[in-house]
Amino acid sequence: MADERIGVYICHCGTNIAGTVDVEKVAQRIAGLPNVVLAKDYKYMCSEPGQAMIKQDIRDRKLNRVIVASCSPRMHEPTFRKAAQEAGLNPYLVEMANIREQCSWVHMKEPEKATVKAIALVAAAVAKSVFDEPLQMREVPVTPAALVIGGGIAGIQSSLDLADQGFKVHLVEKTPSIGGHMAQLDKTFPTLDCSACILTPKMVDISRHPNISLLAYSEVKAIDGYIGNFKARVLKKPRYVDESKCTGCGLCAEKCPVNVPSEFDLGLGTRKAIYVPFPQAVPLRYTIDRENCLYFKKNICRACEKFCTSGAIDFGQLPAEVELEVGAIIIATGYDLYDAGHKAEYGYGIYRNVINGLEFERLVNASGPTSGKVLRPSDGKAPRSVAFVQCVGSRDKNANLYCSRVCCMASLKQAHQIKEKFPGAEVSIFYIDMRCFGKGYEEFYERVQQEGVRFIRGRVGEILENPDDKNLVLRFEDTLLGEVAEREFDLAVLATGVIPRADTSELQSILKLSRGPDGFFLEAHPKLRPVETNIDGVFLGGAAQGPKDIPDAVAQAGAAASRAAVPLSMGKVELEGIIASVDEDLCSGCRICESVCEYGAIKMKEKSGKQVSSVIEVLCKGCGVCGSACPTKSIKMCHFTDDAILAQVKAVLRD
Amino acid sequence: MKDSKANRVPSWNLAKEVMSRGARIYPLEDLNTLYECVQCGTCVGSCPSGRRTALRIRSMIRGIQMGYREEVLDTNDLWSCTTCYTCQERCPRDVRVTEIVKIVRNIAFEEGRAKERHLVVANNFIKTGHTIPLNEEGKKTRVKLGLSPVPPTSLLFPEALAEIQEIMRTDGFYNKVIRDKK
Amino acid sequence: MAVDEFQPKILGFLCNWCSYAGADLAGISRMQYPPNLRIIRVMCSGRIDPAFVLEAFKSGADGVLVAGCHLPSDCHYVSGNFKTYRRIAALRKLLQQLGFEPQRLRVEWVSASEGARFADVVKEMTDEIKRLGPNPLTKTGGEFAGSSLRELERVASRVTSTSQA
Amino acid sequence: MSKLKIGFYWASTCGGCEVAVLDVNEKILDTLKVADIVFWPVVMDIKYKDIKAMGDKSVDICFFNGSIRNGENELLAKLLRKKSRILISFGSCACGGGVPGLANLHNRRTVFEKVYRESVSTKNLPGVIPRTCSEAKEGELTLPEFYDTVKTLDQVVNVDFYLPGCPPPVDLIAKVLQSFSSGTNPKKGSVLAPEISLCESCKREKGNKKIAKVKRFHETALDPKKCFLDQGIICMGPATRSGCGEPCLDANMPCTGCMGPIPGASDQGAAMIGALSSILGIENEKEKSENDMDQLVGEIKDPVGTFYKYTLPSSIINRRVK
Amino acid sequence: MKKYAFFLGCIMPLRYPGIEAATRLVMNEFQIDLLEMNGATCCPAPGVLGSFDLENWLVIGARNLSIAEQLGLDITLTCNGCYASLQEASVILNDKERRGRVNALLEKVKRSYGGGTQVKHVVEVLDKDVGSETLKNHITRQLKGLRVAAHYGCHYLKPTKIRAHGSSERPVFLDDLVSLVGAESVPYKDKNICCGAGGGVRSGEPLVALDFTLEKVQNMTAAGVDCIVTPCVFCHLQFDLGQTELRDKGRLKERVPVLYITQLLGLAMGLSPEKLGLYDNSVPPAYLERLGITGGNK
Repeated sequence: MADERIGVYICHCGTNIAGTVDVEKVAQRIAGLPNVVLAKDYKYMCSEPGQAMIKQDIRDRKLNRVIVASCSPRMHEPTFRKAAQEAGLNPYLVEMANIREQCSWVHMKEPEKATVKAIALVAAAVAKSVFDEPLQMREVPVTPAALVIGGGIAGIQSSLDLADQGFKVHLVEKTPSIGGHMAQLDKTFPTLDCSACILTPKMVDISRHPNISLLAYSEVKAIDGYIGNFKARVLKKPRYVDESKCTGCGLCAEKCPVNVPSEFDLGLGTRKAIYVPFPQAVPLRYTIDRENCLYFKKNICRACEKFCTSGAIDFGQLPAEVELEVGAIIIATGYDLYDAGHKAEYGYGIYRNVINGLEFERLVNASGPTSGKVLRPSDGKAPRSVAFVQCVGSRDKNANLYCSRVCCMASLKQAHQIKEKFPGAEVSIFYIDMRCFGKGYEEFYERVQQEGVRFIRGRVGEILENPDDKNLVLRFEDTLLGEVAEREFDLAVLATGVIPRADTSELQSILKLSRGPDGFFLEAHPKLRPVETNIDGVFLGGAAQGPKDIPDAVAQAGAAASRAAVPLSMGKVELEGIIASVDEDLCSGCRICESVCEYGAIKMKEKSGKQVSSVIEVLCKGCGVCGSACPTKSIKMCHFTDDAILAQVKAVLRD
Repeated sequence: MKDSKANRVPSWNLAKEVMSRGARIYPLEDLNTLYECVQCGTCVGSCPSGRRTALRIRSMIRGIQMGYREEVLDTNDLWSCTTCYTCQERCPRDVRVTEIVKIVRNIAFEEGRAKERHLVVANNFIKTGHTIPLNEEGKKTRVKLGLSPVPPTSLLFPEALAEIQEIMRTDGFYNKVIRDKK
Repeated sequence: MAVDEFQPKILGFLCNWCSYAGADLAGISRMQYPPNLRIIRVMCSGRIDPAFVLEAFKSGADGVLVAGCHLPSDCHYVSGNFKTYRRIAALRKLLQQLGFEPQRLRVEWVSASEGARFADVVKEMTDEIKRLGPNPLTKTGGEFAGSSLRELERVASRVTSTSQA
Repeated sequence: MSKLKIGFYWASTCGGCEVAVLDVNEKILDTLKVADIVFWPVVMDIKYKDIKAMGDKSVDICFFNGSIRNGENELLAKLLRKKSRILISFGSCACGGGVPGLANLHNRRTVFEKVYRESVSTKNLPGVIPRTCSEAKEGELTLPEFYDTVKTLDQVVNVDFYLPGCPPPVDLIAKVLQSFSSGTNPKKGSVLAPEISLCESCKREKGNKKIAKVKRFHETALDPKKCFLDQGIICMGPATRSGCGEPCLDANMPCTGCMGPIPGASDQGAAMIGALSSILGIENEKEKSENDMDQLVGEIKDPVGTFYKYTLPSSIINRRVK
Repeated sequence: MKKYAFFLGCIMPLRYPGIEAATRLVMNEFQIDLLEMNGATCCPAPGVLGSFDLENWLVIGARNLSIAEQLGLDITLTCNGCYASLQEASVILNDKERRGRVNALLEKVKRSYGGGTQVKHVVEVLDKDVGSETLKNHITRQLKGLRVAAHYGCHYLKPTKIRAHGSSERPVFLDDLVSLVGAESVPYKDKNICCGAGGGVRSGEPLVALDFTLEKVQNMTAAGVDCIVTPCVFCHLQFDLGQTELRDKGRLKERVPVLYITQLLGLAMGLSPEKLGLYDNSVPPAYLERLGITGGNK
């Protein structure tokens, strides 16, 4: 291997690296290593002149290996690989040494030690590069269809955006209807347009769009494959109503004798055992709730079946599995509401007049259980005084440290609605900070101030209930005055935070996604790749990525659709060249690799009279688990070979 | 206040003092939450003492953050906290409020800022191993209820009393109390 | 003493998706930790061959850290981390039999969002290895302390002479 | 062409290798047609001075068996290297350290303590242990130095060929003798055994590898047709060179690894640990806690004795370090 | 038979021996052996002595723990304050470095504390070791019609980070115990608020402490209760003596009698009020008449 010609490039990264690591010394030391033709340091390797220098050297100095010591390969490996490729060098002959994130930035107070470490890291990259071999990317075709999981506003937006571009979209929604949380809201801040009025046309568009196939009341159970070629298994839960026959007339529900609390109305109103969640549901098809249906419980009734004129009731319906083939996936599963019951000091779930913000939305909504009259749950009276308690479950280390972003504006909007309906009512918002950062938000805050809503800077300590009239006593400090106070209110609305959906971890393990410390799905890069995930071909739309209000959710969903459209419209994608390969002469056919491969990428085959393993290249994801399990070492993990890693181990520990 | 408030310069000295003293007992990472206080007022809103006294625990935390030593140490409010932990339990930043109160009191005590009434308790403890004395009436009641007249504590075992006195001489507590007594 | 303080060399094998990203995050967040860890990136912790770990100790590593995605379901490659755990468990047993303190080989799960945890792990492990002292292989060159032939013979002759006396 | 001159030497080992030579039976007569045995301490008397007197490279092939345990072993290894044209590392002990190599889990002191003082059958009241040098009426008496660490032959001298096995398989010995006498010398440094693993020559039925639990012999009835690993029995076959003729497998016993590592996986134990731990408890593995896995792995008793039975001195970490 | 080292503290043996007698009697009924911790001292009081010098507080606490360690027993006790001190000290002393520092001092008096001694409140012993089934079986006198104000006190529950007895906001164990003896636990305003005694406030700011007490008693009286039940000897003192002090100052007319939980339990188990020391409280046990109890069969 004497003909390796290695060029090493040490990046200053401005002062990010050079401020701590003595880059010149690193270059000097590395220049003395065998096979190293040149070692240079430069201000910004990733800059145009930096890249040009590398390209020039590859050509002029006949380099066949390039080492860039700079930031994390997770940041700029693609950049330098591309540069090398442009100069005619196989991109897999570029190695990076991470001397920024894993050296200069974490040892800022120990420059000498950081320099020694940097030398070791670069030397290890040099040692490994000798064993690097040129690899080829594999090109695979893309199925021009997308799977969108979740039918809230984000999922709806993503689906429409992709479908309008001509791609087939499968929209899977867990509940009987699409619409999500937005369908439950009354008016939306800061414009006060009616949530249903702006949402329902989009829902109808979904149902009518020729490119969209809607799978409501369905759940994604498994996803296999890779970008361009995913296979999803979706379970269609039985509605016990034939969707093709149901006309949505509602006669069945009218005749159904069973009343149960309505999920859509958060238990404030009721629905029947055969139901649509809300009148504008899409698809407008009824669903029998097996738990509460008298037929399923006691084998009696069947009223719906008797009265259904189209014969749509089918008690014998079974769950059905659908397999979908798609090229990209958008996750738009949304959020759950924090359970305010955890903050026992506020008495939610115990005091009837303590409600959460979403419950308020149902109370104030004309189609809600009180027909839009905001009445206290305890006695149905109009409240004369209402308190909004902010940051319940948000900005709280004992619940969720993050700010839920929507609650300040939601409470402002709700306070405004109280003032609108009961101008004489005393309305107070108890807050830590009012966060009104969106377009038109601060202006809305000002408007609500003018309407006479009282703003009290102090997080509420506790709420007590007066046992006689069920009025609520709030204990708080007006921190701006330093005064302790107790004040009585008729109704308290808790601005409960937004949390990841309860089933997030299920979807996480189905797709192998990462989650942030807040529990929401993690984007590939917080700034530059906000809708991508670490899985190629899987994108995030809406609040599945973090708390968002409607404009942000729609924007994120649109962005996700636009990113997903890239591979879909290319028609093909390139897959990593880093895969396993088998030396069939050495392989003894012991079948251990076959057992450990999670992707079924290793199959046994016959080769000159013996059984040997072979790698199915498109299925191989390049993890290398087989390589370290292979007792004969006949599996070579390309780019991460035993020889390469052992060379790295020895080099990195040398001094 | 020695200086006019307008001229005060904030410093982290007091916060650091509280940290370093407290860390001998409590984990430092717990106490570090002091820096995270956002002055939301949950503590004061929850404080049963603040409803009847001038104690504003939030202001005290702020005072420590700003390094206003006199204001924090020399206030009667410092001794109005019943250490009921309600503020600490509800604090959204997990600030170890009650523990910090105790540490600040330790500093005040060392500097002779404790109340005379408190020193009575400390003296009782040093002299008997108990915070309150045993009187004849108590002995009688004990006997009546079938208990030994003197409980088997340091009151019954002088060597036990000698032990804790030895400990308190060594660890300096004795001196703190006696000096304050003067 | 502080000047001569033993500075262990710790080799870290980190999986690309969780732990390496976690280490990057520690850097991005400028969390400071001891410079004793040197990192080798692999795509999955399941790539780590027992021979790599043994070779690391032979090459003078005072400790080896293997870090991957959290059990049970964070692994980017479904279950590589389970293989890792079992391999490391077996290796620890082997190393113990070979006279190494098992704490020198450590497996930790660090997710992409756990920069602080990564820094803590490095700090903690560096402290632990400092307590344990250098890799016994490099310290003794593979010989047991005090087993030199001459000494052994001296002991033997002493025993002989006293028993004869 | 003159007859080949061959020799056999027995260093630190049990002697089985030499018996294996005799097991070649009547074929040895064929050998003797083309070769003269110039020394073979186990069957013919020879003194150091006789060997020293031989000319350099005067011996055509020297079969050296046994590990290097003491000063005499090393002295003879060096001497024979000088006198021989071809030096063959013969048998597991010479090649990988062999069973005596497991003494590297101890040191000289503990070995001596055990052998000369602690073992129940030892009667040594004064506690005398051997010394390299002691005074006697007759003058100074010397013994070779007993090393702290067992070494392989190639750790003290250059070796031309390796013939592993405990003992080396008769067929291979015969083949070697034949090939050297016919003058078709294999490539220098090579192992005179097939370049494949035992699994490849093993006739047992191999399933998809999933071991629920490591079992020991008494815990299960062994199916003579099925792969041992598939039955939960640790078999070193996957990481062991083939060529032995599978006498153990035929006797329904798993391979313990005497043929040593296969090319590409030079650390036999590491290769086997990697393989075994990968498939141990792989079924429903995601339901297992760290504790469960610790327990599963805990069932592997004595990892060094199991995975490095014949190769500890030649492995990456070649002895106990503390 | 379960055994505990019985930590007496100050208030119980010196001011309320009735609680000591009741606790010993009740535990005896349940065959729980209480062994003496000879030479124990004040815990020391977490709010007073802890406020003066936490390090001294810790080492004296460690000394008390070491006495139980010598007996080879876990500790039980009756006062939330003692519980706060010893339980917290045992948690702090699980840390090797802190334990080392404390042991360096204890060495002077030839003592040491190894760590690991458990500190259990009598409430936990009743809950975990005895259990509600056994409790029920021992009830011979249902206290029907007795209206009880349950007062939990602070330091058995809080801080919840080291005292994992569930939510500190809405605890139920005491109400459960009250129902178990056939009495009624009456809800009242600000049920979970401190009695006012803790943190050295009773000794340092007695008027502030009494102000707490007055408010609580008024809330209890407004709910119409016959008695107060508490699991803490210090709260017991504050309510019992505090009400008398309030009356003497002319701030309170009607006083509500106070029972410690083992006294309530003892009463329901048929023990005589005299033996339980109910007449030795400052506030006379008026409820006995209502219940028609004059003596006991045990």
